[in-house]
Amino acid sequence: MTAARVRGTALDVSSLPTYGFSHRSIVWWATLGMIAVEATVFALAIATYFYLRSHATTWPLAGKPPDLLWGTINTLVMLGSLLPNHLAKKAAEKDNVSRARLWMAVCLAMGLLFLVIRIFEFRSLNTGWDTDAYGSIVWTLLGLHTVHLVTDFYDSAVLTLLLFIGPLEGRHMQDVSENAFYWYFVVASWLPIYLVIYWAARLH
Amino acid sequence: MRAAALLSVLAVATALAACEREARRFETTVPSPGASAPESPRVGALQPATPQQGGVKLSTVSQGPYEGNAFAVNQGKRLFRWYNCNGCHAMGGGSIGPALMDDQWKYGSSSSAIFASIMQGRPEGMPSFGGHITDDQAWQIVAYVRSMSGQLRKDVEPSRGDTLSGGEPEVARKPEKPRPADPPPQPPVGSR
Amino acid sequence: MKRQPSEQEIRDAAPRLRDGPGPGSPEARALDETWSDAPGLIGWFSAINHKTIALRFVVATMLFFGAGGILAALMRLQLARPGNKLMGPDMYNQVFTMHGTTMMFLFAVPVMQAVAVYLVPLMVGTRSIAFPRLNAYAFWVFVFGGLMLYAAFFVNAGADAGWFSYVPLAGPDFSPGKRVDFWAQMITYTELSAIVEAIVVITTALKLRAPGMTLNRMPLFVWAMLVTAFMILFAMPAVMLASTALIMDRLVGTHFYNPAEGGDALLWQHLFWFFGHPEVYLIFIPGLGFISAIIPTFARRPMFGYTAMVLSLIATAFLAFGLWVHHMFATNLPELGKSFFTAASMMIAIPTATQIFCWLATLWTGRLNFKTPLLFVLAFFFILVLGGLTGIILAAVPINLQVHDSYFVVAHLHYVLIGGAVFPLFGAFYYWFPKFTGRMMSERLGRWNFWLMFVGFNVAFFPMHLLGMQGMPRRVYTYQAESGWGQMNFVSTAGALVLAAGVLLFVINALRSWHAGAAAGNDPWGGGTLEWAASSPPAPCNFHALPVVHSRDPVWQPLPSGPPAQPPLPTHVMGLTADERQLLVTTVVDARPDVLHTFPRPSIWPFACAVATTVLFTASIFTAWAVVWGMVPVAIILTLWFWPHRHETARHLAMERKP
Amino acid sequence: MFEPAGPQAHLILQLWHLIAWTCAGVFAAILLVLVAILLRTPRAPMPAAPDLSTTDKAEPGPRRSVATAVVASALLLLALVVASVFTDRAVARMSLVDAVNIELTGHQWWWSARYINGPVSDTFTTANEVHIPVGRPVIFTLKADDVIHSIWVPRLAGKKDLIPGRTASLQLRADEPGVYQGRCAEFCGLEHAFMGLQIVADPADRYEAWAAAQRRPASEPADAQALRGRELFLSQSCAMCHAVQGTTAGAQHGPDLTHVAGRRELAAGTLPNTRENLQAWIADPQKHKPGTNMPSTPLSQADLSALVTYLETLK
Repeated sequence: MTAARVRGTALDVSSLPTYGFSHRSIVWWATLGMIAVEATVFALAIATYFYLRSHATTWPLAGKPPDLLWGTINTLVMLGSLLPNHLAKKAAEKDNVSRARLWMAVCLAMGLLFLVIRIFEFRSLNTGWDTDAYGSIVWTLLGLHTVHLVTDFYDSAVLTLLLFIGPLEGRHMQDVSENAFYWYFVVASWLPIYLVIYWAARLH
Repeated sequence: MRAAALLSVLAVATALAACEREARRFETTVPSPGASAPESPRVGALQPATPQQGGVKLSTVSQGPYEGNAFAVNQGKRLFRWYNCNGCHAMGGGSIGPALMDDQWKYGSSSSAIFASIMQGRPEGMPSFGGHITDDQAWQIVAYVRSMSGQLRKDVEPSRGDTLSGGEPEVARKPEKPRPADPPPQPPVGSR
Repeated sequence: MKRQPSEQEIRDAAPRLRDGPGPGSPEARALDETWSDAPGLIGWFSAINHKTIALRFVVATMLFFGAGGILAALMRLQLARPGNKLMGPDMYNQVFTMHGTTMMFLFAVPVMQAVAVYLVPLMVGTRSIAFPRLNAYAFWVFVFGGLMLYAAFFVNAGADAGWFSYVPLAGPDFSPGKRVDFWAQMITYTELSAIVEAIVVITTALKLRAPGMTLNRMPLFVWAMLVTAFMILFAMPAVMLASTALIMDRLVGTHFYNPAEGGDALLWQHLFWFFGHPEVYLIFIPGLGFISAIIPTFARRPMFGYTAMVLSLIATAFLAFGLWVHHMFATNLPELGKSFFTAASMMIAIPTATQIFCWLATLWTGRLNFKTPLLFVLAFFFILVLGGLTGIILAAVPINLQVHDSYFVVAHLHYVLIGGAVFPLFGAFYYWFPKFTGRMMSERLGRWNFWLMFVGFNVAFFPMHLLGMQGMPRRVYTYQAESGWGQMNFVSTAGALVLAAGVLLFVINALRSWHAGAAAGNDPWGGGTLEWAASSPPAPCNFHALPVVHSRDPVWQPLPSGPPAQPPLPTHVMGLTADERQLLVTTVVDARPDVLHTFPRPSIWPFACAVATTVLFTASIFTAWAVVWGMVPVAIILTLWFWPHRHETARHLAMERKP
Repeated sequence: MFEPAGPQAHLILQLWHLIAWTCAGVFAAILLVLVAILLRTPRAPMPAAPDLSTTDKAEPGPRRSVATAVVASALLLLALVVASVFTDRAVARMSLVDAVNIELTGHQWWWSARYINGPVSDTFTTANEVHIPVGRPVIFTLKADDVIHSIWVPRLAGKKDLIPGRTASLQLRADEPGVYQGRCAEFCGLEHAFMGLQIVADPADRYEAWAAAQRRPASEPADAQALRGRELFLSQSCAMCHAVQGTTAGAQHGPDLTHVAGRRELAAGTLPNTRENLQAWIADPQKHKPGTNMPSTPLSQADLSALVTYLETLK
């Protein structure tokens, strides 16, 4: 029985669960708050991109748009990472530690892959951050997203390490679930940024 | 105990350096380091405005007064623009005149040597600015010129201007180790 | 090494006591001990109890308020007569920039959050703020950010481009040195702190409310702080992006604001005011919350128009994001745009007016207990209303173009911010001081304090309206005798000194009363919200038994009106572990008991992490690489912060119930 | 702003009267209610039990009053919005027939004004003192050389920003002759306080005479002292930043001095233009305007006197 019961004039809550997934968890709400903040930053950065573009006669201001190859590959890799991410989340919510370990490890491997590809993405931007305002905003957009990749990669790595060696409790399954929730956001926020960086510079 | 003393000395030194870096000096009654010097002849054949007769006073000190002052260095950067130094030195990269952001110094890289180059002028086109700009302004320009090859502290050197980007801003450049210019004088194209 | 705790360890770690019995019981003593912060120096830096942190936070923000006030007094002295030589332009520019920056970023927003950190958990009937360690971290980051800004000021590197730091003046070409870098990085600190606090408050208000406190029973102050917190989430990112772009322009040579390379000076203004205007409201809305808490208590009746009040708060928050351009009317905008922003700027008066009318109705139909907190609230009606009306005048584009950037605006913004936030805040201090300290503040000094502040304020700022209309621009370090502004400036300075005397009297009153005030008891004013059910000052755990709520004013009305129900309705919660920091998580809308959450114990890691963050932020003013190497200690500390201890896991496993 | 001298300032003042008096009425009403509350509401002797009779009950009386007040304020606000929008349009729709075109550039901390009317040869430049003809509209094209400035002449019109990298325009008209004090309204650095601009509205004939005089290059100095002064001007640091048309001095970093002696003030409103002030200014500008970009020129007393004599001839 996991509900509160009335005993006399008291409400006995001792039988409630000690953790819960999704919106039942306070950590989920904190994650949602961070997502709101970061989504706003991304949205404003994209707005800045179009604001600067609206003042320019040519766009990119100088040079050519970014090369598509690496960015597109990375988009596919990131979309692909949603599967192990989803499976890790499901495993955690079913309290299946070994599967959670497995899929988190796969996620991490893919994370490493797109961090490496990200280096090539920077190189294929065809502009420098100090070349002109176009270069500045493109580097900032890609940089902002990279910061999210790096921090989330590090978070996931620590969590995975904990799954393998640490003292574990049920609540860590909640952490895995929330980590996956955040990962959805990092991937989802990439799609508009990808379109802006790689395609907005080509379409006129 | 000794460590604490050392730390506090370090802290005071940092604070003083910070104060100096940020100071805006408007009073102009401070005697110029060059005031008491004897007159030296002008070297440059040109002068930036109606020519003056007579020589110029050079510095008796080797270190300019503004090398730790970010505001003055930035003023120097503005004057460098205003007095059209770019016309020959092209943002420090050099064209008609030699490059100023490289490691080669035909007439010396010290503050006093640069001060002398500006005030006396130099053969092959460098005008003699002595008497046309104040010593104070000259020292500001000297400090800025030295920042172009990274000779000043990083926290003092200017960053990009609100102008067309002329490559890396001064503060981002690697400090060059000054040396005499390669003999024979190279054709003044490019740098390094 | 075996990391997972053994069965035996888990059995040994099982909790012994569960809460429920009231004060005096062993369970209550265990609770007090569990929720206390550790003694000693390390314990002091490890403290995470929300009341401890909140009081430190309030004191810190009030110290910054004092510093900002001294700067204001210096400015007023400089302007007391034409051609004064107390300060030159260089010093004056630093002083006015530091004043604005301090008041906006180091006082007005954080002090409201600090009070919220104290009161929100008490008002919603729980034992802690959500994420107490994160809360402590936010506090330390804030303190270090403020100290860094002032340390810079004392070595002549005080920001000098205005609290709004317009580019290109604040850009690399026109603000050499590190002054503006310190300013921009201070934004990062306070930003981080404010966002963390906002998340903490949102989670507390939505998930930690006492059972039965449905959303439409939540106290209006908590509503105000919830709305404020949401505004912070969406407003602060704009200034974060703007200041990051500024610091990158200055340090690594990006071209966001360089028109020669495709950048734009107005980009800064758009981003800054997209934050800056909501900023005004996120200073002002907590003030409204204070008033909504004070008025019912001193009118001896529940608030009239609760629903209208809540909807007004939400409407204000939405509209606040739609009028940033009214700070930029002079920048050559299309006419249609200007009309839109005029309309939006005027319409935001409607929700505020609605609240004012509801308060007046509450006062009209109540019986007044005339004490100092109420005096400050009544002053609000005078000052804020005047400020709001000059705001309406300013919203009209043609008039705005006349008085924009003149002393008229200085007068307006001080009427709004001091009337809308500082007077209610001082009222709030008088109101809750007994709760914070267990002692009453002196009424006699309180009245002197009030009248000095009220008279001083109006004498100081009313003449500025006229100065502005006569053509005196803002941010000038001096003016000429021929302008004829001397007399009114002199009067204004005199008023400012009276105002300062009033604030000083407050400090004296607070310090005296803290030691020697009359004992307060739990509920000296007869308030209706839950904080008055706790002892004064509250026990470390706030409530020995968490309340169950059946009305909007649970202290006034512990059970629903009408005949007693059969079986009797529950009045309190039992069954939480007393020797762990366990608390009850409820559902968002209906506040039904849902999950038990166990909070961590006090820890030095938040403080350590704040130190590492400070190193990272401050060093990055001097080298961009600090962003990279500075992350290493931060990451290590965060990992240690997160990593569970085996004994801790054992205790958690002993209590664990899977969902 | 209370003594309008142009059509726009007039319109703004009218709007001001409308809005300010409406607001004053609202303010008075709220204060009245507050006073009434203080007078009529009973005091609660403490400890007084709260009055809970209104819980879960509608209060039709107060509700009606509050609703009425909210609707009334919304209607008032709507009226003010309409008035504001129409005034704004009227201000912007001023007739521009036969306008004078002036390009006004803001610098740290002074103004340069280029009159661009008629053929290119008629273009001339002046600084810090702008003459306009009474009754004719003026179109200022606004630019900034360094940071953002803002032009504000309260008796003529509202303000407009001068933003680097952008061009804006401000139209105004003076209907009475006179000297209208203007200034920079946007914080622009150290000497923001001393960035004055005088708009001098002259009757048509005087304006034309003034403009014709401005178009002429500087006249040849008549006496030896002035001649010596000119030589100093051209060979010392003055010529590095200032221009005097008709001489070799053509730099644009400081105010154009071709007709400096005809102006009322020095250094953008810092000092009245007298011989003593001019001399004191050149000897030590930083004393009068700390931070200004003009350095103090080391000159002997005799040289300084000669230089000032020369500048005094530049009428």
